[in-house]
Amino acid sequence: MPFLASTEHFEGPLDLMLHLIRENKLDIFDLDVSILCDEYLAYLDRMEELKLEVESEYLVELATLIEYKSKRLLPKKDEGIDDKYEEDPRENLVRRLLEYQRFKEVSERLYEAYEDRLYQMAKPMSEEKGFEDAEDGHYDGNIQDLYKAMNRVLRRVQLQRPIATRYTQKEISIDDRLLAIRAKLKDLPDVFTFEELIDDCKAAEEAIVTFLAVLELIKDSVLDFKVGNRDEIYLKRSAG
Amino acid sequence: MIIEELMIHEMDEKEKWLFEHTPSLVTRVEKISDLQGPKDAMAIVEGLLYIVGEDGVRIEQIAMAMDIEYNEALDILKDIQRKYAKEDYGIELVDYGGYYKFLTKKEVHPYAQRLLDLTKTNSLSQSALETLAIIAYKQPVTRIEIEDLRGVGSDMMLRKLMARDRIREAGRSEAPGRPILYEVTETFMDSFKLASLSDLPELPEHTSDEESESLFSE
Amino acid sequence: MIIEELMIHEMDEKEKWLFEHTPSLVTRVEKISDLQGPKDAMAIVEGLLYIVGEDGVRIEQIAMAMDIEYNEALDILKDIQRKYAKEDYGIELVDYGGYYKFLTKKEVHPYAQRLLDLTKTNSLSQSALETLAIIAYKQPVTRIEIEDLRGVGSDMMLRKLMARDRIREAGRSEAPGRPILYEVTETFMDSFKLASLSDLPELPEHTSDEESESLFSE
Repeated sequence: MPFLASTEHFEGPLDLMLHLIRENKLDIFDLDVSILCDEYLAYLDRMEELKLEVESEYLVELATLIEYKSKRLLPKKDEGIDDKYEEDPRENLVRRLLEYQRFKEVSERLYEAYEDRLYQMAKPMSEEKGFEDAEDGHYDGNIQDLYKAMNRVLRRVQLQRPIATRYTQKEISIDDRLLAIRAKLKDLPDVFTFEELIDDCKAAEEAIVTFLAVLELIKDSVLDFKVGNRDEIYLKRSAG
Repeated sequence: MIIEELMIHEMDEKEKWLFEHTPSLVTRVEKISDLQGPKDAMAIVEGLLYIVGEDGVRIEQIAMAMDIEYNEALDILKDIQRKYAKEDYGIELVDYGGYYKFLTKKEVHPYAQRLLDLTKTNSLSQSALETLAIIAYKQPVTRIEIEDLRGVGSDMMLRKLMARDRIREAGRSEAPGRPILYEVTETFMDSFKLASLSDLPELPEHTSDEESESLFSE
Repeated sequence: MIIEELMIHEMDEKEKWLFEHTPSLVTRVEKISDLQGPKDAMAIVEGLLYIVGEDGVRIEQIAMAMDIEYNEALDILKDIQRKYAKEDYGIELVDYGGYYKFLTKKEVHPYAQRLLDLTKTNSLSQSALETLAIIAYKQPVTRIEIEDLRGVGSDMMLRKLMARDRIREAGRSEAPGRPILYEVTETFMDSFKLASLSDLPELPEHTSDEESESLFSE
């Protein structure tokens, strides 16, 4: 069983308890608080051993768990009238766990919509002409407005970058380059230089992709190579 | 075409109220002479939707700007929604949080990412998500109620969500100390693709036990 | 998509080095296979045009984003132009100085004016907001840096924001000419309900965006 000794993985003590309940296959509707309490304590102990910080919330809930556990160990007083008015502590814990779990579960579903929404984009609101800023003290804004404004700026900067440098980002796959080179081979002499191969490359990255494609062709014995005195690379179509 | 602008300015409070609640009565004649039929109105609303972009627009605002009734505006918006739903359009008209807005369809995103050279989009932490879910389902709700449910302090998180316009204050509770109540905003609904809170997925029930049922049905 | 993985294993040290120092290759191949080729290129270009709004986009940029030839991109743009020229659309695609952009048609303008009057809830203009956003995200910052980002002179705007106590001078930069640095004020923080600048939402990342990278990645 992987022992995740960090509370960072959990959203809080209730989350940790739910995890322990799952790990130990406890029945949440008939919860064995005793086991849960021991496991919870063991977990926090382990964290302490590893000198990890345990947030105070976890300790607060530990106290509650220990209280539940000790109450359960006490002999039940049948005639206790007070008990009628006091909520069963276990019931209370289970209720909290279940309630928390509902929101945890629904959060996951909400996140799907949230992610979906991230894929939908829109233009910023059109610039208003002749718009006068309000006087001091009347502005009611929030940082969402700032965020949107900054995004607008960045988007514009991005769009106005020179085309030439943008073209270096053109995506070329080695596959594509391989195909192109194979097609080009027919038009090249038997022996040619690497430079001849990259004369149509607009950017260094394309040349690198070409180089990788050539490596691939050499590996597949489509090409032979030889390095000249001035480090020029000669390529030759293989006989076989 | 200018007439109704003059009218708005010259109305007193009572007329203004009347105007706002029955906008069609005041300027119906104007409207008919301006627009040459529903096709035109649709084109104009389309243009308005383009202008507002990501900010979106409410049905009432369209009705006011066009001098038509609420229901007419709604019909036009629904028509536009149907038109752009067809797959040969790259954008669609959505209604999130009461604001109608054009958004690109999902398929456009990878290309937009390349165009704008974007690598990462904003993600949301699990704790922010949980806090938002609790507020959305239980609103208006106090900080104490949220913290009880989550089992952790939520002060910082609430402030962060407020600053990001995902939640806002909604008055004060009658409980002792009159704690502040919180509710979600239109921005929240937008970021979760909700037209209204009734669009929230149903909270899962743990019905195998009557315990939980009785608890959650209050 | 698998090729480069195989290659990594079969490459010798030098090739590996070369490969590892051009990291873009790995993601590059991935990305292309991710896109299934524009199913409906026109719809996707439409979406891209919508996103860029009035800023517009060049044919080359469309070609790059769609991974198609210049002429193909041009054909698609011309098709879209014809489509939206029809009178039942409220927007049209124009080509101003090499930038293709959707603009609302003339008939929409009077309604747009009214709508903007109605929706004018924010009392700060977009240029003021943008300037404040740049300063808030990058402070301390010089006027030149702000103007580089916004693409327009910002002298007047800075003076205006100073007069309103939204920004203030914060010493001088070490750069040649020792230009004045600007930062936001407490009044600014108040009016945006910001507890601290670290509360500002993280910006989406732009890859290989040298300018903004150097500006925002420290």
